[in-house]
Amino acid sequence: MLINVPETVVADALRGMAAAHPELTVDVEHRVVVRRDAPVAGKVALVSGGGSGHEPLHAGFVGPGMLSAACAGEVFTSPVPDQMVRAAAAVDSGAGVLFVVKNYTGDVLNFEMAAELADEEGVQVAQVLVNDDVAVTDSLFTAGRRGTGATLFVEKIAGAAAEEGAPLDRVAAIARQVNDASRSFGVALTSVTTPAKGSPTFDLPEGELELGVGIHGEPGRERRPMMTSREIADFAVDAVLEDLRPNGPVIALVNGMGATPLLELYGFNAEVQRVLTERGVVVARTLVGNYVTSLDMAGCSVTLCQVDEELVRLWDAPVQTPALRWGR
Amino acid sequence: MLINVPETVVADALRGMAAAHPELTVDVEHRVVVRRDAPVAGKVALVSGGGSGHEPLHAGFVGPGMLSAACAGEVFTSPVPDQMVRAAAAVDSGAGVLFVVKNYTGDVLNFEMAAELADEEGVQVAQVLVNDDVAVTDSLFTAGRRGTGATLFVEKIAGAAAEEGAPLDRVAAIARQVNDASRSFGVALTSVTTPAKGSPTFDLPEGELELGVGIHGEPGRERRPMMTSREIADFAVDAVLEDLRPNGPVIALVNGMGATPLLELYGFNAEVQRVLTERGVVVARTLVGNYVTSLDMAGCSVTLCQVDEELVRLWDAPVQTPALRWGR
Amino acid sequence: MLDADFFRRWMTTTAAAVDREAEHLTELDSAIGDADHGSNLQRGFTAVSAALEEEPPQTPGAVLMLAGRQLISTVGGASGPLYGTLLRRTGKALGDAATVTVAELAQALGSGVAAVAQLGGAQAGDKTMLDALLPAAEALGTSFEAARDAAREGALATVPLQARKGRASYLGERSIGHQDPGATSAALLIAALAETDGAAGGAV
Amino acid sequence: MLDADFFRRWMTTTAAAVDREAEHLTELDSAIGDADHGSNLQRGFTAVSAALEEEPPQTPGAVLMLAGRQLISTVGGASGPLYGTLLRRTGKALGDAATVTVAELAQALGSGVAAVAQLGGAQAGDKTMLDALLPAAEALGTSFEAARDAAREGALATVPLQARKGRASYLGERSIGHQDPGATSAALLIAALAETDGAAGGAV
Ligand SMILES: Nc1ncnc2c1ncn2[C@@H]1O[C@H](COP(=O)(O)OP(=O)(O)O)[C@@H](O)[C@H]1O
Ligand SMILES: Nc1ncnc2c1ncn2[C@@H]1O[C@H](COP(=O)(O)OP(=O)(O)O)[C@@H](O)[C@H]1O
Ligand SMILES: [Mg+2]
Ligand SMILES: [Mg+2]
Ligand SMILES: [Mg+2]
Ligand SMILES: [Mg+2]
Repeated sequence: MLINVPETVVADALRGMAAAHPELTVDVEHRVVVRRDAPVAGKVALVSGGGSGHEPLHAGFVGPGMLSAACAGEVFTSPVPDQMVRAAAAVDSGAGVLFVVKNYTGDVLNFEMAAELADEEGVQVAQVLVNDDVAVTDSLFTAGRRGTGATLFVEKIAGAAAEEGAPLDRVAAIARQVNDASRSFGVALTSVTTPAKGSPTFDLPEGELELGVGIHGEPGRERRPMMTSREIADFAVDAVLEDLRPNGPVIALVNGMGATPLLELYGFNAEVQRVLTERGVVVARTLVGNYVTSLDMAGCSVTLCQVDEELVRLWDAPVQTPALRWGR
Repeated sequence: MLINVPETVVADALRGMAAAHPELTVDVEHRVVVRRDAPVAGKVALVSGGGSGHEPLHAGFVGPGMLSAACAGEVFTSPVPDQMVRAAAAVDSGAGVLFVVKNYTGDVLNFEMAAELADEEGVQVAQVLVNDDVAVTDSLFTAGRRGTGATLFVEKIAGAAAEEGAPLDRVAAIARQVNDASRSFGVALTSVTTPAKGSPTFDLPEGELELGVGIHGEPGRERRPMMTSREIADFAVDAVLEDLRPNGPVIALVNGMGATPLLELYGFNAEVQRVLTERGVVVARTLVGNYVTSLDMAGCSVTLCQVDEELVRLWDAPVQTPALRWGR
Repeated sequence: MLDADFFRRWMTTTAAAVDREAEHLTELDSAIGDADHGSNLQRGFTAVSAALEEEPPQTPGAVLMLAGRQLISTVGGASGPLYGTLLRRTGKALGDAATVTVAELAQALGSGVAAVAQLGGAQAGDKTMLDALLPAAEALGTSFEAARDAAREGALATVPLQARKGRASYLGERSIGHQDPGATSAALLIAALAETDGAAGGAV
Repeated sequence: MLDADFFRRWMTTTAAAVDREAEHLTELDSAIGDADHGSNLQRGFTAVSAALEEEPPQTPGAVLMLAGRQLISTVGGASGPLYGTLLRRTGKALGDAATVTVAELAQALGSGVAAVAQLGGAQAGDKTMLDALLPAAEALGTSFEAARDAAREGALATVPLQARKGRASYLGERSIGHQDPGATSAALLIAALAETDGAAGGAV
């Protein structure tokens, strides 16, 4: 592992981000990354955050057109309410703050506490819960679907709406619409190793894969002998489509888990596009890359978001962040 | 590995690129990726290419402000002259073509043959050889320094000059200036596994690292027990500085080899910046990410390029490619 | 009667136990979670010890309130808010008395545990920290030792359960056969309480 | 006398040998290179066989020129241009005669090998394919078997050498103790020549 000691991994990374991105304000002590020009007068602010280890999510998505601030927790551990309150205070222009929360018990509880505290401090807060992972089936008997790839869609599209000046309730509504229209499925080819533990979280024998894996090394739904890229694409896309049943075009995120070479990921995208064509699904936009990762895990996930013209327009709107940049 | 069969890895990836990037023309059969609007009237074209497995290099750098076309070879194998000639023909507007060639015997020989053939077809060709890797020491008794991270600098900066309308000899001169002012040093924490071989190219026991490694799984200069991020930064930056001896500001590329988590890479950047500050080197710009990779190898490299105001201006100039985008 | 010092020692004893058992807790969390429970609590209770040393609160309630606030501010994850709430609400229920009886503590702990159930929405048998905390709060009406044993048994009894809350619930049936990390750390917390009492000469 | 058919069989025999030895060649290249030499030559000679079958050239020179062009167009890497040049320049030296003598081939091969040395800038002892090709071209003046043995010995003799050209040179002293993959494949090429001759009844 390319680290000093496990204890300083997050702070070290934030120092490195600060050096690489003068367009961001990085509060290393409190682990909050804020776009430099915040608060932007009259603009609704988006704040997200979560455990570290999923980079570029979330700090890599801070900037015009996307997040106003991100809070970095310890590796795979939700940040604490103090961070979120601090971030909200830093970015609120009076137009209110949307918390984008991935549906994990820790994130939900900490953001919930933060929302109460921020509210007490006079910040108007709305929340959107991202829960797109169809690998978590029986949501009545679980903590519910995890938030994974759809987080990027929510942050980008709601971020664009906020940048255009939409009010808080509208930004929150769009964020919820995007989440409701999105589903993901992930696959691991290797386990993940966290700095603190130093050895693989689950052990996955060479030549097997874990279907429906989470992004924290939570083991998946099922283990199988290695499948081809084609077979994995069939399985993952069908798992998503079965639940999403889109009746219009989609935006596709073909995401690497961190250690999957881009060469393989693009090859996987070819297979994803093939299945989608076979199933009659029209793809309006495609994004391929390592965006919602799990440290050094090899694997991939597919996220689809059903979109209308308005959502495509907001997706195409300019964005200027470390990890996602286009337009203008 | 997330693949179908080793034989189709490159073609599959190109199909996936084509689907994700409508702004590029991807010739899957001949493995040439061209910016859609090529040839651009009056503009010098930049053509590069090399073995696959280093993505986003080179195809991810095709677009306005950078490469006009890229040729993808088999994994870790230089492309063949036919591809380069085809690429040159597709992008030449009459203003000539610059071949950006990484200094490996295979790349050099194949581009040399292509240059002769293109010349016979009436295309004016210049070449720049990128050879920045200080890990290859005694260049009289070796194939000479390898081309690694500086390739990105050369392609970006010379690409910007070409976009501004500089003539071929000027673009080539700038490319050579950038290469001459750049040095790199790379470190591997794990070996790389190619699809064809299916097992690690070299074996590196857990808890050891390979200093001065290449990007094709060529073993490095020296093997050592695991070092901290801080120690690696000291070693790599000093190796570069010893050779470069800059007397002005530098642009820094802190590059991941493919499987190094961005969290760790940013942390490593913090250490790189610390050493540079300690050594009195001013950093004008920093880029952190997985740009010149070696499939699933964990590790990192540091490339420094000494710059003047003109080079910084060209670095900052707009670029619109899949992997590098800013400005405008 | 239990004074502020007793509560401070309970917290530092817990911190020591967590340090000792951190790797084991992470190991358990690695099997059915995300391999951070040990380091989470270690970070939290280190902060608790430091805060209590810096400005020692003068009442039992204040000790637990401060400890709970530290956990919320430093742990994160699921266990931060849950343990933080447990201690804060227990502390709150103790009011600002300078000393409290074991019975008062048992009652207060009961309301702390209820707050955890409310916040996390889990019930007995969901394979969470509640499976150690609920029986412990109940048994504390009898004695510290009974509470300690009840917590330990509650933790052990999570092994055959299928998780219905927290990260382990994603595993469905594959969560069966593993001991819940949060229930295990809850048993450490209660064992530290009994140990603190034992060190003080027993059943104060 | 050696006719076009002999040269076609030389090429297909080489293709079969490369198929058989591909993994071994890649293994050697993995130790001091980038683990692709086997698949590189496999891809190349498969294309050579296919091209020769599709439109069989009618003279020895044309067979080698076509084979060389195929290698250049399909292999890439260092070995593609080098082997491609070897065959093209050997073929060119044979001119458009319908049949050639062994002595003519030996002479032509000599100029092909010289072209390789010129293109790659390597010399004897640099631990490259030249270390098999140079002695083989020389020994072909004597017999096919002598050439085969000389190539094999040349390949084996690369083991103690330190590489000064190609990818293995990056390793410096660490390249010592490994057999050069290109010299090994060159020995296969020359062995295939001797085998083709043997199958045709020997010393045609
Ligand atoms: N909803 C809940 N109610 C009560 N306890 C819970 C709940 N969710 C999780 N837990 C407890 O938290 C423990 C995990 O804590 P920890 O690993 O620190 O957090 P995280 O799951 O966020 O990584 C579980 O073992 C379980 O005992
Ligand atoms: N300059 C050179 N001259 C002659 N032969 C060379 C030279 N460079 C490399 N070779 C030969 O090429 C072989 C490697 O071929 P291959 O693995 O296919 O190409 P690459 O090194 O590009 O991966 C080496 O083993 C060596 O014999
Ligand atoms: Mg966690
Ligand atoms: Mg190669
Ligand atoms: Mg956990
Ligand atoms: Mg090779």
